[in-house]
Amino acid sequence: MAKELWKGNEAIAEAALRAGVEAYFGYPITPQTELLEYMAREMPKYPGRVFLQAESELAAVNMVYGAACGGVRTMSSSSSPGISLMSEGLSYIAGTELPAVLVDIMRGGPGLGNIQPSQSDYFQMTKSLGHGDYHALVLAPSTVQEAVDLTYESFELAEKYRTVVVILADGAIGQMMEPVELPPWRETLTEAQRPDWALRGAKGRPHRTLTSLNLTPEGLEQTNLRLQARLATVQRNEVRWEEEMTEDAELLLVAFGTMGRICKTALRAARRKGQKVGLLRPISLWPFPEQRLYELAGKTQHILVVEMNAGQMLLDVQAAVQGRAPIDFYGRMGGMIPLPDEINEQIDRLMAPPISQPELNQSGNGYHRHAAAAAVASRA
Amino acid sequence: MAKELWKGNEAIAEAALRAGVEAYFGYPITPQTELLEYMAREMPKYPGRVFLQAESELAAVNMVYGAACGGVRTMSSSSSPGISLMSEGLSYIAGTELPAVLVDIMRGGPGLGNIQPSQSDYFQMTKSLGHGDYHALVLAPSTVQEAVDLTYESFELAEKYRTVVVILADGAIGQMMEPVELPPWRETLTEAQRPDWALRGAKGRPHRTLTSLNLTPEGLEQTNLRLQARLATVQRNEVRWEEEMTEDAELLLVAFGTMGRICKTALRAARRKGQKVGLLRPISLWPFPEQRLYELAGKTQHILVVEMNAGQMLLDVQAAVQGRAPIDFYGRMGGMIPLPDEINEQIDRLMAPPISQPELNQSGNGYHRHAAAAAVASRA
Amino acid sequence: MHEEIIISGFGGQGALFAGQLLAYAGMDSGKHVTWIPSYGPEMRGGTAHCTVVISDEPIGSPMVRNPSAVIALNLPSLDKYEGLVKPGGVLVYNSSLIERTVARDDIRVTPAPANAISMEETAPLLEGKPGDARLANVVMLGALVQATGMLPLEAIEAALAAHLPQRHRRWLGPNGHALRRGASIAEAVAL
Amino acid sequence: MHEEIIISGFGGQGALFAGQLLAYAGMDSGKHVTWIPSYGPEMRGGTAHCTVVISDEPIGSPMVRNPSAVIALNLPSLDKYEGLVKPGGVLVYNSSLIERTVARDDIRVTPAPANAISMEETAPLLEGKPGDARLANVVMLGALVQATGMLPLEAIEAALAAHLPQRHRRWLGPNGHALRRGASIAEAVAL
Amino acid sequence: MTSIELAGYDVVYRRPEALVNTTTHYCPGCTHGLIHRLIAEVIDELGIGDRSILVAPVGCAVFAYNYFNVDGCEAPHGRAPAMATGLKRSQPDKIVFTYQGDGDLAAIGTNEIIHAAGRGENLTVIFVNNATYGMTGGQMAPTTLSGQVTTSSPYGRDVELVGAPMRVSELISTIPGATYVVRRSVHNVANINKTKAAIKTAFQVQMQGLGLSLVEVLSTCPTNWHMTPANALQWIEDAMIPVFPLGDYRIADAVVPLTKRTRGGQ
Amino acid sequence: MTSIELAGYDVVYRRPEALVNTTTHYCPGCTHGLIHRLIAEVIDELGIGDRSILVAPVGCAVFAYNYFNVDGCEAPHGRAPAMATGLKRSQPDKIVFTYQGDGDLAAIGTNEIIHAAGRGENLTVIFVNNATYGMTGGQMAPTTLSGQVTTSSPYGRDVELVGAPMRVSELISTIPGATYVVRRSVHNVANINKTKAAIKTAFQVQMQGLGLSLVEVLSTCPTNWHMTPANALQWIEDAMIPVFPLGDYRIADAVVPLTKRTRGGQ
Amino acid sequence: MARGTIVVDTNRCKGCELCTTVCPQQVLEMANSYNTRGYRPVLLVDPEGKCTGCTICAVICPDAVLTVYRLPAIAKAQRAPAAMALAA
Amino acid sequence: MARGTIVVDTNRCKGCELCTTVCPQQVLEMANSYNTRGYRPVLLVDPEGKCTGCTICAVICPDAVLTVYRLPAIAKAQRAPAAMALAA
Ligand SMILES: Cc1ncc(C[n+]2csc(CCOP(=O)(O)OP(=O)(O)O)c2C)c(N)n1
Ligand SMILES: Cc1ncc(C[n+]2csc(CCOP(=O)(O)OP(=O)(O)O)c2C)c(N)n1
Ligand code: SF4
Ligand code: SF4
Ligand code: SF4
Ligand code: SF4
Ligand code: SF4
Ligand code: SF4
Ligand SMILES: [Mg+2]
Ligand SMILES: [Mg+2]
Repeated sequence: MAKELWKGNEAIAEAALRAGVEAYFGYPITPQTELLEYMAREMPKYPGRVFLQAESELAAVNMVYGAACGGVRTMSSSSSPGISLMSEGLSYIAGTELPAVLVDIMRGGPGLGNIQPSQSDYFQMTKSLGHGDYHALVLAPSTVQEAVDLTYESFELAEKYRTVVVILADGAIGQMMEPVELPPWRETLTEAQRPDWALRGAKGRPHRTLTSLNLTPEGLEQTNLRLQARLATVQRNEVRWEEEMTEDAELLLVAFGTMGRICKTALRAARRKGQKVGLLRPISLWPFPEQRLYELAGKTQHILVVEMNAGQMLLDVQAAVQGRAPIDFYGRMGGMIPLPDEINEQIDRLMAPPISQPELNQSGNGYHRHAAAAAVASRA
Repeated sequence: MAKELWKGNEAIAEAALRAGVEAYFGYPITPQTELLEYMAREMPKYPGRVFLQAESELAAVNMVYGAACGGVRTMSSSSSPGISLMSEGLSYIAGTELPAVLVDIMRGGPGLGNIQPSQSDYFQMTKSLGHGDYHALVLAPSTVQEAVDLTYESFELAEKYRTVVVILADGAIGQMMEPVELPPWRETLTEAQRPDWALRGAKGRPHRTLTSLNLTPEGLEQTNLRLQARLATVQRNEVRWEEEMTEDAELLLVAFGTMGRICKTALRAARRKGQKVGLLRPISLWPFPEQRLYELAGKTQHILVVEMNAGQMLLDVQAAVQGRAPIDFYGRMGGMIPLPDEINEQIDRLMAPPISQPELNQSGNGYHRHAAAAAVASRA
Repeated sequence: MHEEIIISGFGGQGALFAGQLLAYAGMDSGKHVTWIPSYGPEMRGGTAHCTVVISDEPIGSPMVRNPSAVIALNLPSLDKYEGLVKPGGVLVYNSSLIERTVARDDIRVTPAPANAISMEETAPLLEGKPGDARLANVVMLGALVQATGMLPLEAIEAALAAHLPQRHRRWLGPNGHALRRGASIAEAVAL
Repeated sequence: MHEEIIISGFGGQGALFAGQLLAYAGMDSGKHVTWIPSYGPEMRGGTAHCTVVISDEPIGSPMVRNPSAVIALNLPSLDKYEGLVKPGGVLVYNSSLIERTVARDDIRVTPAPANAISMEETAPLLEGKPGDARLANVVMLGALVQATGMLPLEAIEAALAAHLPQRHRRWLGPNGHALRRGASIAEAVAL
Repeated sequence: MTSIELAGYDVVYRRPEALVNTTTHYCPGCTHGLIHRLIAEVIDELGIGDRSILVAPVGCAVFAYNYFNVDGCEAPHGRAPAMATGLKRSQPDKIVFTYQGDGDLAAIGTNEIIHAAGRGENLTVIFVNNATYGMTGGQMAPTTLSGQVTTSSPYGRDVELVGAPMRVSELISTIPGATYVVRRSVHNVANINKTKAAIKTAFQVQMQGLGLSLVEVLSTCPTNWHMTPANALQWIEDAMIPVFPLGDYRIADAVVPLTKRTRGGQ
Repeated sequence: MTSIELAGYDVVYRRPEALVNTTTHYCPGCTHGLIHRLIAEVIDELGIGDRSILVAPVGCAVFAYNYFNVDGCEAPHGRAPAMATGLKRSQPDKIVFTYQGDGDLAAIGTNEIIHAAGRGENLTVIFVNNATYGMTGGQMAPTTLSGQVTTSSPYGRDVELVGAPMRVSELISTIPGATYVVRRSVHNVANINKTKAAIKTAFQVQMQGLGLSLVEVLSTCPTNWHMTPANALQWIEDAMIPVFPLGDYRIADAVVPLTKRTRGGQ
Repeated sequence: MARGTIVVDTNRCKGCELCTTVCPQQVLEMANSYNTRGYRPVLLVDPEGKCTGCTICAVICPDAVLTVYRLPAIAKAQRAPAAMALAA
Repeated sequence: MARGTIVVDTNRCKGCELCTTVCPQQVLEMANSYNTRGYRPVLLVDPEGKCTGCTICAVICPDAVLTVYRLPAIAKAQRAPAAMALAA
């Protein structure tokens, strides 16, 4: 199939359609709105599929919850503030062990912030999409093609693990155009293919119940153990990452999504200068590629985490690296994006020993801090 | 002042009153409701103070936001699902750099879960109270007295750092009674004492604006840098923890809140058996006592993290320890509480080398996993 | 000293209040105390129990699996806690409602006909009506305090005087009687 | 090859569409391409610009600080990007709207009277009315493509034929003319 | 069903099939159970048990899904109409109904019910107004009466401070998409029967795809009202009905024939 | 003020003091700016600029706090009435008003406005109904007209699928705590003047502590309606007013004297 | 043989007494003993066979505890209006 | 001297043309030049002194661009009703 030029938001919507999404519920918010608008245009063309603009993100996530109870392929999309409003509903979906897909096209925060690209929902998405013990499977594309592929796959993953799958991208990926090869059309489920827990009317079988409530601690503990066991399987099976030139890397860049691809440009520039730089780009943010990072940390001299935020994935990196290599962080916030030249400046700085860096050092534009190992010990 | 026996929820409310809280907004939810009910009874006794039952947690947090804009001492309280509904509003409060106090009396999750004590909001509270780059100052009392003292202090901290301060306790602390010495009454602010950013009417001065919006990435980056700088100060000044018998500890327990005090009982039993066990009980969960833990990790053989959840503080422990000691985790979920005998069992297990433990090992009641160092390397 | 007491019964039998009395008495005697209620899955009714810890030391766990003393106000409570009392501990049960005996011989067991005593003590104030079981909890508490010796009986009496809600004031005398009668039963058993 | 192009102008001058044409043409010529729009703080109106990267290699950063080629459709765009063009790069500016000249001598500069050419090319289809500036973006694109040689002009023509929205179909011819005229200006400059 | 046969007698009343053969967790005399039974009877009579889906609320009726022999799920507090929308839009052949308390529907969830009504969702809403938050121990609800003492209005609801009781049927009936909006009560046998008829009509409105139907039912909370069950029924009549008048608040033209039919069919 | 004096002439109209001396970000011809000006004139006339606090919405008017010479803040999308409640309850001597669009008030924030009205909060709400989500690029709002094409109803709003346009004044006027609820328009000079009078009354209702006052103003969005500003005004008259009739939806008894006084005072 | 009778699902009765307040024949009383859930259940005390099988008790019972029986012939002739909807 | 006149804050005008559609004297026109924000501002073209200072243009202007002036005596006698509220 020939490549076509697609805008990220619309490509994700088209990929979901091809994956057989049957019900989309959402609410407009920049820089995600084209996704909703695409669904508004396209969904009505397919009989039996549903597009509905909800009155709010709170309603949208609960419409998804309802549709998911029926064993229907369903999704929503939003951007940072809208996602916050979904956290209660997402926690219910997790507690009820239902599949659902959510797209977050992140913008600058906190609060209303602005509509520029950002990665400041990393914590919200990977750590606590609401209250309670659970994680969503979080996938972070760095190109429009990858956004399409991951979205397409996300529905299967959601159904396989009865979990929420998040496509976590930033406004840059939502807004940019790139050549894309679209996946084939998938049929929607027939009645017979519906999962055996789905609420479809108690015809010829006992009635079914879907709930996240269990008043006995023993009972709720069982739910949680089931959930944790499933998440452990996800951690075994679904860790994804990309590596570039890590074999001989003396400095390892770690970055995801848009930041991951920007780091590639910096990496190439560094290599041209003879600097041995490598890149680990986590694709699954949860589960995080901690094992691989642990291994690489043992082989490199230094780690530089680059994010479009104040250092969120950084914590996962610190936990995975376990002191095997010093870690530095460079990030920008509020919709500012570290560009290759800034990253190369950081690389130059770090590759010119000896390193000695105050904890919070705001020089020039960016926000960098030395985050681990020796530095922690030397703090007041 | 003589000690009185107080129920946690009511003691927290009384402490807030004595700290001069002027406006309380909340919505009923178990196991926090007595706090709201106490406010309903007591607030009307003090002229000029406000109690209002909101139509929802969403409304409550935004009423707090409004009152906070006026430079008024204000607070809300809730429990896990209600807190999820507040995340957008809390992110706005943070983005607007306003002080506010929030009490979370955690219950079992995810979803509706149940009303039993739990610590499963750790991630939500310490990592991402909504979207965007910010942290609340999170304080975790382990006794009713400590809940009183921290609540009393929380208003000053909130005002000093223009931040949200969270009192994070579980249903056990909310429901239990303990002897308490109450702090003295503090006057509410006079008009002249109101902060210079407060919205009080533009009388004889230019009009003021409070907003979290900044459409330019450069501008929003400045807001974020200001926020991060303030958070860095908090990290320098406000780290709190308690230690017990850490000097010679070969096994270091790390636990917070109710779990922290329960661990003390286990610790004493272990010491009676001659086991060299110590305890680090983080009181400020954000900022986390990483520096102290890093130091202690260098002196101990083994770390055991115990939580009433699936292992959330565990991640902060891993990040702080940096591989200096192996870390094990023991937790229970859904309102189950690890009791001293279970903890002592874990201690016995870990203190009988050699340790060899599968990653997810659900034997008996509890949920334990071996979480770091060697184990990570040996994972598939 | 370090005592861990569980008091358990039907909702309405006053288990939680008896526990609070104990906690007040402990506090006023200069001890560290905790009182924590426990909710069953029932939304209303069902069983209610509380755990009280009284100690010379600051209290770690306010929850206990193996209490040093138990008051069982009804049969389900006895069934649940009989096996959990620490060896050497004390078990007081309401023999008015519980007909079976207790098998364990490594603990001290005190049956107390608490409902019967309460009926006798309450009847005078109920104007001709037969007495009721409202003081059963205090009878049991008297027996427990006496059996364990954890606190002087006077401490409980003082707590009663200080904390009996205003609207129940006229029941103070009968409460005192009930407490002493409970204590004397335990004394008899101990002899 | 690896080209990083920024096209910038007032909202409505067609900077974003010109960038898309370039991206389409690049893609259809077998290159890797990215196109990314950039929002100013203005909610409506204001300036609009986009960044296009065309490369033989998979593209890392779709954003650039120092483009290898710039189209400035108005003065604010020239002011902003003049200093950012990479040494050796190309700068095409709309001399119909910009009166000043460009100082840098380490880049190749092509002034193109794009509005004027557009007026001429559009007039015939506007039934008596004077022409308008709607084709200025394509004139500039022609000049840029010619000046850099990054792609054959035919690729842009094909992209135009494939992607001009249906409702603007009748403008295909004039667009082609405008493109060629832009190219010939660059050719002249290069000579 | 489990009811015994008695020789010589006809069974003239027995537990409906759609009601699960179990004991509810409701307090003695609480009319939540009664309203459940009426719904179950209607489901039996309409023969829709095998294609109905219940969305339970957060409130005392949180376990409602355990009591009906139909598929059921549990919404976050107040969000039942949104969940029901998701279910119904993706399974239009099903009969989807919510069962919601006054805290659930008239406080935290007002937005969801208003917009479900606004969109004319084909849903049936049973709205149980007991003037308090039963489940959390009797706090003030938007429907709490003026002067009523609750645990969060310990000095009585002060209308000056917190406004007058919220009248949900009046509010929803202004929305065209809500085609059947009535208020009923279960404080005596005659009204119980009228309530059942209204519930039946409400389901029929959905079966015919006519839009959102809502039956507000005045219900007791003996526990938090601190009354005997019988006194609680009396309180509905004496105190609640004057504030929440029974009646038909909206019967859209298309629905009128249904109300006639239901009455005729009794 | 900055307006120049002209020798021999009186100034009969000048920019109000309460309007900041700056250019707004609104599109040319957008009546958001006009409504701002009317509010500023009223604030000047009532002399309340030094004790007013504005709660701005999320919507095109998100920067409203930059345009008024009064203290101001910015609420999360839809939550302005809750924020205003927090402000007013803790500073009852202040005049607190919200300025909200139809997405903000009539979609995501319906719950907050209904319950602020329910509690009878002493707030003034300026509700700008332009039948679309202006800020996010013209999606369907609850107030979008039947058949109206928007970016999220590309085939025209289908009332069968998503219900009829939401009539906010009609809805809110059923709530006793909302004592002054009127709908006005700014499509011509006469109606602009009526709108201003209503805004003045609305503020006076708050100054007298009479409860929640809400002025719904039909407003244009030339950009997303794809019309010239003049045609947009015409479209209000031709298309919007028939669906959203202008008029007084609730004037509580206590408020009646105020409306008389305002009229007389002109 | 009485015209009607009822069967009480005793262990499901919560002793709320509502049925006793509405029975037109006053043939319902609360037991003095307790059922397995700790409630005093209702009893049919109808030595004179006064129960008409009118179903009123069952209509008001919040817990669907009661089954009502009626002799066939009489039942048809004397159906109380209140019970009609329920008998449908 | 005309009865009335207006001053246009030219750089703040967005060229929406609304004032031109309502001026009863038809003395407002759009300029052919652009202001600093890129809009064609409105111009008072009143060689015959027809402007009455009625304020109608100012009342409809969404951007508070216009200041309106009137000769004192005439102003009092001929105030247009539409302008009254605004002149208060
Ligand atoms: C988000 C959230 N907030 C609050 C609660 C606590 N809560 C549970 S039920 C309830 C109110 C129930 O009242 P109502 O809806 O009237 O039902 P009732 O119990 O009276 O039948 C509340 C506030 C919750 N579970 N979730
Ligand atoms: C929680 C949340 N959801 C969505 C948005 C995106 N958003 C910004 S403004 C807006 C709608 C504005 O429409 P309206 O209130 O009608 O105001 P208008 O722009 O038309 O004046 C939306 C959906 C947001 N900022 N926050
Ligand atoms: S608390 Fe009230 S509403 Fe809930 S079950 Fe008991 S009586 Fe019924
Ligand atoms: S988008 Fe519409 S509502 Fe927003 S400023 Fe422009 S014209 Fe006004
Ligand atoms: S059927 Fe009628 S007469 Fe018989 S017990 Fe019931 S109410 Fe009484
Ligand atoms: S109404 Fe039902 S629950 Fe109540 S006493 Fe009668 S049979 Fe028992
Ligand atoms: S004041 Fe009246 S006459 Fe003069 S320009 Fe304005 S509208 Fe025209
Ligand atoms: S109405 Fe105002 S903004 Fe519009 S053209 Fe006239 S002066 Fe300019
Ligand atoms: Mg209720
Ligand atoms: Mg709008």
